[in-house]
Amino acid sequence: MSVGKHGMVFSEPLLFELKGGGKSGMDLPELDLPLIDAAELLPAEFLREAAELPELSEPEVVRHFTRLSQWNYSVDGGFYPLGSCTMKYNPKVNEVAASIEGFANGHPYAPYGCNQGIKRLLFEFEQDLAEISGMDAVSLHPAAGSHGELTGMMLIRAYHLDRGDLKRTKVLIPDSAHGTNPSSASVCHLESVELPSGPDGLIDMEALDRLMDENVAGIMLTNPNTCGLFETNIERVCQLVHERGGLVYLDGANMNAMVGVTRPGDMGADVLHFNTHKTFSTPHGGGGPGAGPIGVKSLLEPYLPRPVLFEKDGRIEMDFDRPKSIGKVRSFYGSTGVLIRAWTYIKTLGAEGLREMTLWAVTNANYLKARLAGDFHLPFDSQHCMHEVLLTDKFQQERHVSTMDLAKGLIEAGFHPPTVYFPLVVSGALLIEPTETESKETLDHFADALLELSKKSHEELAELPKMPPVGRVDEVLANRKPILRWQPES
Amino acid sequence: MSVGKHGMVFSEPLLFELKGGGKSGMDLPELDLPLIDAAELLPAEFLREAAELPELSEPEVVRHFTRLSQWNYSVDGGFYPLGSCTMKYNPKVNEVAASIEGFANGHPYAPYGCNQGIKRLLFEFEQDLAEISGMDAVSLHPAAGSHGELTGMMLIRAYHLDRGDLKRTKVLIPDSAHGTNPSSASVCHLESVELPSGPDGLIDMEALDRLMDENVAGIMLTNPNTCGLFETNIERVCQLVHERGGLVYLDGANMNAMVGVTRPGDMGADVLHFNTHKTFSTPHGGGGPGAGPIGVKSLLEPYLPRPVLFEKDGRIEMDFDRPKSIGKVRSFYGSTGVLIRAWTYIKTLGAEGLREMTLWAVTNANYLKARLAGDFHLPFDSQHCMHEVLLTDKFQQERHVSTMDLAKGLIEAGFHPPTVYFPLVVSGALLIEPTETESKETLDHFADALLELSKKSHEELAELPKMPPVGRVDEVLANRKPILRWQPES
Amino acid sequence: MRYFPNDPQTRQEMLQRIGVSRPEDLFAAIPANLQLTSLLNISAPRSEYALLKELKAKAASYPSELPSFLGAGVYRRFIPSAIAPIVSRAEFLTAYTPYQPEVSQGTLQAMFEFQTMLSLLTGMEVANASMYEGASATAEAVMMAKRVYAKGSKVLVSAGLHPEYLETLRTYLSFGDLELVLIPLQANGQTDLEALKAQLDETALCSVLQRVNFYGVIEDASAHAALLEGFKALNIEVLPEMTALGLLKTPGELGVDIFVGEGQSLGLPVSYGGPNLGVFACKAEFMRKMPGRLSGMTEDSRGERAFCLTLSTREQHIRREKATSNICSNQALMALWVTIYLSLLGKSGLRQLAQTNLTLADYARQQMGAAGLKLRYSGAVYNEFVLELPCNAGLWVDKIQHEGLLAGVNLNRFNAEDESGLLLSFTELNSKQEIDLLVSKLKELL
Amino acid sequence: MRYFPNDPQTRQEMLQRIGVSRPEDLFAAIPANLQLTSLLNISAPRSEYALLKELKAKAASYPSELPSFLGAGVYRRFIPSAIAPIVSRAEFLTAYTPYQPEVSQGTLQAMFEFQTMLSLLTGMEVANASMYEGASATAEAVMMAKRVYAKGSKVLVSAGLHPEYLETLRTYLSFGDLELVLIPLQANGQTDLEALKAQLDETALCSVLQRVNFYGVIEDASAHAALLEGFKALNIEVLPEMTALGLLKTPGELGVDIFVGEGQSLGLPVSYGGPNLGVFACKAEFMRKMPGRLSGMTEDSRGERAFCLTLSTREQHIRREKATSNICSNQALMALWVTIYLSLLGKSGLRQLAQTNLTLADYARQQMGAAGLKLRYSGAVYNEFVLELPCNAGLWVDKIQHEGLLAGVNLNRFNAEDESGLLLSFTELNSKQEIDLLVSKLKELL
Ligand SMILES: Cc1ncc(COP(=O)(O)O)c(C=O)c1O
Ligand SMILES: Cc1ncc(COP(=O)(O)O)c(C=O)c1O
Repeated sequence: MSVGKHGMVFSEPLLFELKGGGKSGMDLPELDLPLIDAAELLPAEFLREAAELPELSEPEVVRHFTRLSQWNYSVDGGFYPLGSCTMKYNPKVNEVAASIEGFANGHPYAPYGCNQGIKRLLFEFEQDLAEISGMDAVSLHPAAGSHGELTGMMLIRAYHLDRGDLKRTKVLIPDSAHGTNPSSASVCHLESVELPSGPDGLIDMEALDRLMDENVAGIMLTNPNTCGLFETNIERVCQLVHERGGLVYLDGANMNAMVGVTRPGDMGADVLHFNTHKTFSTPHGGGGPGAGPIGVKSLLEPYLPRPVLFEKDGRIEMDFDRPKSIGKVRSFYGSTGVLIRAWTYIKTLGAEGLREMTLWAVTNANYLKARLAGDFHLPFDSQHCMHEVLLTDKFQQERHVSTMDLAKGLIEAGFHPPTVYFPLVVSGALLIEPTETESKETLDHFADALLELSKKSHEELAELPKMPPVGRVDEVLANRKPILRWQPES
Repeated sequence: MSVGKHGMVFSEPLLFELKGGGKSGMDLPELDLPLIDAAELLPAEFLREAAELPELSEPEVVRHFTRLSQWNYSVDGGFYPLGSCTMKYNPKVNEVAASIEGFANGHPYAPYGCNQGIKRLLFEFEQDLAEISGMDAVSLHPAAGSHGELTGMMLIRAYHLDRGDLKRTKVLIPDSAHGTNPSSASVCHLESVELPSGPDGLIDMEALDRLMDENVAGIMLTNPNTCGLFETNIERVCQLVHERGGLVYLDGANMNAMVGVTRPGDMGADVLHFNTHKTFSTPHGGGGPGAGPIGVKSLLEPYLPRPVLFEKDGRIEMDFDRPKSIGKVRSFYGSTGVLIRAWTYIKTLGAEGLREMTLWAVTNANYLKARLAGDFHLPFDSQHCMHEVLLTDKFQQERHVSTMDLAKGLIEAGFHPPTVYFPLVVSGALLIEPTETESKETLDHFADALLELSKKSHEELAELPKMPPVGRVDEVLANRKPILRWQPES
Repeated sequence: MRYFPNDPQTRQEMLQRIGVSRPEDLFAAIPANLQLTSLLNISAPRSEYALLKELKAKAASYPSELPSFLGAGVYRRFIPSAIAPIVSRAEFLTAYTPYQPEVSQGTLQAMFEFQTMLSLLTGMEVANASMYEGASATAEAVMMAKRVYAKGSKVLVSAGLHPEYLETLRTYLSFGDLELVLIPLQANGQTDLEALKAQLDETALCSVLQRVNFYGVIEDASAHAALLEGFKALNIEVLPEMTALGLLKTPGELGVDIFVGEGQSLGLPVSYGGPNLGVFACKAEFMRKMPGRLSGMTEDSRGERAFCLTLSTREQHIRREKATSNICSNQALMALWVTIYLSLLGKSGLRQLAQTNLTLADYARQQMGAAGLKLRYSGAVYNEFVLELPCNAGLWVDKIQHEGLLAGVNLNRFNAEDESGLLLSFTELNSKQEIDLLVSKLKELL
Repeated sequence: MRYFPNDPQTRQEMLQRIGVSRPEDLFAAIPANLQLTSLLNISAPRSEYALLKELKAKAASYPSELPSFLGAGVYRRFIPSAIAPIVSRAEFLTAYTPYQPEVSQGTLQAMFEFQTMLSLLTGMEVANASMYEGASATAEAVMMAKRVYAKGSKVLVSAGLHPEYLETLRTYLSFGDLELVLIPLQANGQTDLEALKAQLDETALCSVLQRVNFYGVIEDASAHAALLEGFKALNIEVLPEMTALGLLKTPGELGVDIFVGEGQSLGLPVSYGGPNLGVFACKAEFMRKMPGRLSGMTEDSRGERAFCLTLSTREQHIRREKATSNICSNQALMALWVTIYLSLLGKSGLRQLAQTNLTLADYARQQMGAAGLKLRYSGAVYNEFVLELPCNAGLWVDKIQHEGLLAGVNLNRFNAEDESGLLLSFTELNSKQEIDLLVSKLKELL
């Protein structure tokens, strides 16, 4: 399974380089009226020349994108242990669910009753997420994890402001945090204060004690953190923050290590986000769409984005009358199509399956850890890892072999590389997240390949990958001379 | 577009070599009854040990077959000019059509009224095929072209037998015919008599005159024939056969050169088959399913397979009461799912589009002919070719380069080879059928590649292809020592 | 027209290169009187939107949402969502016969896996890559028997064979000189083996037995096999509802020579009866007499495992009139579908599925028996049986449809004299609840 | 559980290798009091069959078959069947952000093509690879304006902006110190440019104008642009119904600085409003201030053309708190969908589509006018307009739903004082016939 082979993949020009002219690949519905020329209805100065879109037939378009697709690595095609991203198998039934006609066509402003079914589904989904996380209320609005972070931080700010506590404009963020955390904080005008990790990769309680003051709105932490470690002091952290008037935001990107085993709400988190495209198996789509529902404790409930779903007389209604709400953070009510997939996943696994999911995600990660320990540097080894294992290139660097070399070598061996050079708290990070949907057989192939690569020289690895459609790509050139669109040759 | 590149394709073990055990990749619907052990209901001697099927999870199965698929060349992935096979683009809407719930679930024995919709569709499809071919009646039963041939030959035999003409046990078949023709004739106990082609690749009228006697049930001819030529004497052929008491079977595999331009029924054919998977764009599926509807003149109508559709009081009914019918040739009523696709195609193109289809299929073939003539031997050049062009390796053989070398070279260049070594009437045939859904751009790339290959030496070509997942495959070994299934290692 | 890539100007360039001015000129070889001078009498081009609307309207006549007990050769199965996305991958869907193995290893390995899977399921030594469907495959089996035992002339066929298979077989045989002899059923619904025995002699070419017969009764296949011992007649087993092999002894164990199945029962959509899938397997000794395609394991030029079509000398494109069958295009994609279905179902799943079918049919038999309804046959069943209605089956079925049930197949369809027989089928898509509803409707008849 | 590949025995082997006896032991770092001791209060595992049945039942509450005139920011489009099979190819669907360009050229080239396509459509110099959706993208545009013009503090927003976009913008701004000033509409439905003018000074950060505004009226964008000349305030154009660009002058031509669109209107399913697609484009000079991902053209080690993510130093994973946006996962698959949609539609198709929308809306306006119904605004429209009903819009819409029409959006939803406004939208999925039916229903009100 691991050995690369050559394949049926061909080069393909840009869409705009294909010869077109005078055709369309789409037949519009018949119009039972004479088509009016826009010039008859609209002032000439409103009108444009036709946009120079390609003019291609359906077969040309289908072949073009089919060929492009064949250059991609994917979960269905192979092992994709991208740490922090939970690249688990995306069940096919989820896709069927989201494309059911009444869901795909459902208009958010349709009259009373039309959307009862989808509202009921979303309400159930909120309830399940609340139960999974131990939170009191859930909002499905945010479009992705980072949007959830932003929304959550807005809630925290709204809470403080509502209480007249105007000076809390800082937020503590561990140095191991994902880039979205400080960035989301910035968007709602909170200043990030970096919280250094301790030598064990966990939150440094002394630093926290030192930094947590009356100007701090709260803390944004990730648990398990991005080193794959459970924050063992989590309760004390929350307690301390709470005592000093702050609130706790929990980045739920790593929920795949906790569902059915432990709950952030029980730890003391006040608000958290879920990444449905990680924990709940919705496909990553080459970068999205995701969904980033948030869960909150009741103290933050009044501030949730509007509208909020509630049940009344057996029907699910929308409450728009939320005077303390931060307002909307997007149009409509969330990435519904994504949420349908996630609902389907949760209902498929059920309580038992969700716990199994977590147990075996963590087992898979620890198995890889066991296979790779010794040959790879484990920067933090005070506990079993959670759903992902963090290695570094420290041992390999002695022979000038870097994480980058290993990553490109893995590509050659037929694997997607792990997340590299993140988290930033260690040098040359390799963050490996196998997920529960990979077999031992695959893990062994991967471990074998990585162990073999780790013995190669930098010179041998520098030439890799040779097999993919392109060789190593020059990212520096791309940055220096950005070409962001095709231009017609003049 | 033509240049091969390496790709995301990996080796993959056999399904049975994946490690399984104790799992299933499918959850059956919940049973609201206690499951009874078979041993309680059935005699022990009726029962088996469980079949040793693989025990895999859904992700493993999906990945396995996804990886396998990545080793295939396909129409959506590239140019597939397989002569006699009409590898045109298979529209996506056809797939949607066939999977509509009421069609996918429709049970052939459902009570009155349930299947009116599908019956109406099939009836309309019969009418359109009759119009396209100039025949009087159509049966949709046959499962593929060859099954249509067999059914058609049965009709011819039934016709003669019904008239008490018992001695007509031979059938004339041109030497250029597809193998299914003589083979289908054999299945219904007709002896094939080979009709030699004339030097122009067409039916030799003298030979026909000589061979067409009172022991001959009829002729099975292909028009345009497999050399890509229109049988210019077709009317005289039919007339002669008819005068001597025979009937004319027309192999409609090449309808893509005739639809909307000319009609076999007008030429004198008594029965013909269609290949929906050629002319009417239904996908080839790696070898099938196809559908092989047949059209007949009224003299053969009484013998058609049962039941026959007819309209009565605005409803479509089935006539089972057909005393002269040959009976059934299969269970149920045909490859319905395939026929729905073909109906959709015909209705999409409409009368205008169907004619366009033919005009541009023939134009594309002649364009390739124009590009390749001179560098390749054209065995028959008395007319424009129809929808496909026949070349041979005669010129290349002077340098010991064979059709096989060229085919494998084309693979390396990123194309599917044409049909090779068929028809048998020429040595080293290359039968190229571009179809109307290919662009000039693609045809030019292909012609360029073939012209370049034609200049290479045998030695250079013998090593090709290098790029695909496997090198040249040893077919001789496979035949000598047939291994037709995986065996558990003992 | 959205399917045609060449625009008018490009077309002109092409015509110019060819040396004609209009595409019509390319058809000069067609006598003028044969050239159409007007458009075909076919509707004008229609948009995708309009057509899908019409198609949905047409499909809507079928009441998909009703509980259904229709079977009789085509079975309602739970079809996992994971199959269609794989089968419809363009690399499988839009390829053709793997004549060029270097660019078809996906299809070829999947075919090989299908052959293996079917061998494992049936216990037969060799399975081919597919036939059209069960009925014509049964005819092919008989024709193959003739290749194996040239002297045989009498085709013994159980009356429990699906009537449409029987009719198809008759059609195929009607142009040759084999004689078809029908072996009746006993009162319990099993084939009368005594009657069969009486026909056995050296002219007997084969005996065709549908193991779970058309009326749902499981035949005594061991006794059947024992009877054939000592005769040259080939033992041909037919099995439309192949999930029964989740429980029943394999044809391989039972000494069957040629096995024919209908692969639709292994997870294909009902789809009005087609496209379906002929399953064909036999003893290894008959391998070279077999019809249909075969994928074989071999090596490539680098010495690695590879697959290719093999034993092609049996086939029409090589052997022409002497081929073992005329089949060319077959049911490759359906075979792939079934391979994925069985891969997902797996060893334990198949067993559970079969037991589920058995359980539901047994529950229905018990309930109907208890309610005082009459079963036509007493023999053991798998998931189908015949009810003897106290009224006209056709009228009742139509009535009950309007009350929200597709109650079963009216046997009058196959036998004009049979006015009261209703063939009921129970699969994993049924439930106790549905059966209770059916029984309550049936009770109204008493 | 069908998604978990390791069987119990394999799991034991793995645990053994790890050195624990039960998977629970791996969670020792979690304080005991935080470990759940019972299962979550979530339903038991359910079969695919049961769930799909339930999902279909839930979806059935939506009357998909009814003619619909609902728009207001999410538009019913004809979606060609060719899109879904490509977008759902596992290679696109189950990949993630193309961090490793060597194994992601498909996604990267498609992103680059999307950027180009949107540049061509909008006439803007640079388009990014996607934002979440139109409303938050509008907020991002304002925040970007602040990065461009640091001194600006007053955000001028037309009252014709979609109310949900406006509310979203207010949310985003409520934690900073930018001031939002709403510019009212004139009686004809266009933004009151005089009122805007009065607000223009050096504190004006930007002017946000929805070109085909929420009430369907086309704004005079040239006059708007002219007004901004001489001020540092950025010209931000918002356009939820992007097919209008099949006819209307491009924001590029009009001197717009930042363009925000809702890509749902370019062929995405309505899907209850999500996932949708934020389109974001700007002048090249602002490129490095832009939020969101960008695919750039470069070379590989063999000197061949290749693509990779670029200008990443703007992004959160590099720049953290100083990033131009916090966006990470985005709407890549939706962008791919739109790229395919626009590729199929093409130059002439887009124009025809837009004219079709225009024609239908105009027909409706004519018919309603002739019938004596009152339009709220007189300004030119594209495919939407507001009708002034002689009754309560909410009640009428509910009533008409039962008579078989989804008659439009009741504006009361956005403004408690508005009891009679009905926003109607006309797309290529409507027809004269449907409009005639609607008009006949409306006539009953007179
Ligand atoms: C730890 C962590 N937090 C937050 C995010 C952001 O989530 P999203 O990409 O859904 O915005 C990610 C995404 O990779 C992450 O890994
Ligand atoms: C000329 C000709 N006749 C008949 C056939 C047989 O058709 P089918 O494969 O549909 O059985 C073919 C198939 O390639 C063919 O090319």
